[in-house]
Amino acid sequence: MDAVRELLGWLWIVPGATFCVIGGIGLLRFPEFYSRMHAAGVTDTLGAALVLIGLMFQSPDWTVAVKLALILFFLYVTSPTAAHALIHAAHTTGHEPLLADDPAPAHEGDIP
Amino acid sequence: MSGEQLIDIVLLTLLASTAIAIARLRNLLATAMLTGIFSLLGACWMLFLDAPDVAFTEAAVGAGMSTILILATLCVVNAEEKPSRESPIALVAVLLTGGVLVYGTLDMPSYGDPDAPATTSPITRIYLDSANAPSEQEEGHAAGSNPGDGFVVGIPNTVTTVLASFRGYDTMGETAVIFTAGLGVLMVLAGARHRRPDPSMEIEPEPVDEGPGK
Amino acid sequence: MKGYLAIALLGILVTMTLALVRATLGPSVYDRILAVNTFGTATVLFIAVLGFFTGRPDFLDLALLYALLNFIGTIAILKYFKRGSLAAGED
Amino acid sequence: MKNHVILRFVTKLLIPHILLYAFYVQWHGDFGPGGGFQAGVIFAAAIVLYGLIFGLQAAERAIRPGLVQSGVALGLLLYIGVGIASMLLGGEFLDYDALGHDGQHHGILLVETGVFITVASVMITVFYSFAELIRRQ
Repeated sequence: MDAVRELLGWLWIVPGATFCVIGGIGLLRFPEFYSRMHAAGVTDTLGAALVLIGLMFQSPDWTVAVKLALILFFLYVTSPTAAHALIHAAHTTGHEPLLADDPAPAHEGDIP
Repeated sequence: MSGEQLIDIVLLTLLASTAIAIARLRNLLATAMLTGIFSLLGACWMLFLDAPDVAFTEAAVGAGMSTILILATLCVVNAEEKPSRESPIALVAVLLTGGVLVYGTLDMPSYGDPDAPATTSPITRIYLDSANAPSEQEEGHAAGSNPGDGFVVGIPNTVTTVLASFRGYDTMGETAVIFTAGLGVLMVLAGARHRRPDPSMEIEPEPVDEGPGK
Repeated sequence: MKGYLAIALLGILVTMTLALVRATLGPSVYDRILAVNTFGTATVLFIAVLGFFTGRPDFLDLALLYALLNFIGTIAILKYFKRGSLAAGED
Repeated sequence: MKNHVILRFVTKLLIPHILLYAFYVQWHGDFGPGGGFQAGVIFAAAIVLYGLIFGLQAAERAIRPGLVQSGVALGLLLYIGVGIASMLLGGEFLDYDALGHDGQHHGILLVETGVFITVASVMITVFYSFAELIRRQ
């Protein structure tokens, strides 16, 4: 049983953490706000879901699994809503996406 | 265990760099957001030190209220920090105070030290024993008749027991502090609301537009 | 002991670091809000994994609290930025 | 944000859960992390979220400003009242054993309720005062 749990941990939690890191890298490296939203979405949805479902397999009893399911549910309700409100606000206040034939803004070039 | 030490070091480094970023940024809205991040990191670190009750307070206040209150303050004041003159005396004073504080920590027992006064003191045993259910102890002792010897509360969370029962006076004082702070904010903001030509120190008893709650 | 949990903790810490850098650099306020949001999600995951790492799953209460409350800060900042005020007049 | 359908829907979904969670923290503080202070702040956060999305007037209709202003004092009075009650019942001030069978448990719950009322009221009052001040500027 413990071996199965460990295997499920490696199969779910580690990929979840990897997706979190990928989202973080995208958040830092992408050129402008709208493309960074895509990267943040990876952490918020795929990374969180994989880690939390992986933890459900490790839970010692059902109350812990229910709490994890609740956390996943509320994350899945709130973070897309926050992202939606954010992108709506950015769009309506005239924050323009950076297109391919636009010149890259100067302050974006020197991000490490 | 070195893995735990690594996490500890990373968390502390993140805390320190967030603090430096907060001090360096001039845009106060960005500062408000970084303060939120600082609170999140602080909660993680307190949790890592096995203090879930403290982390819980930090989480509730940091995520729920402090960002809102900082933003509300920014609505009232200017959202851009004025460039301030940096004086060398201030730097010396800060470094000196920090040095003295760090020197003070050298006398403290190290984290998790089994010989620390907090672990060896007999009062710790009393606090921890009080968590046992009354039924388990009732044969041995007349429950609660003799505080300090077999004093039982029967609540599993010792922190709650200490806060509300053993240190009930302290918690009452803290509640009074919150009460006073709330009263003070009410008076200051109500005074600012009815701004007068001569800023007299008299205090508005109550905003006129609200009767007592029904 | 549990290698995958330690790896997950370190991965989430790396994510937090990257989000912190983005929140510090900006450049626009929306980038900062996005970074704070991602940081909040990473914190929820960190606390959840830490609870299993230290064998105390009651830490999950804290993760649940953050999952519920992180939303409020984002909405407040957006509202402040869009209207220049929190005054909830809406008229 | 009043006309923002998604935000309004999600807020209506979240607020009952936040309130329920506040009471969970309040009554479960004996067994896990949490207590009156944290529960009060979480309760206030739910009201603040309501005020942010639906407007100050709606929040003030739901929770009257006069009610929370009296709550600021009521919580502290409840705390002190438990102490005085234990004195009247023959113990010392805040000696919960005087409150009868399982007095420690009941005393702690009452005291935590007092802390909850004060903290939640103070937080909501401060939010109302700020919002009112900003609106009149």
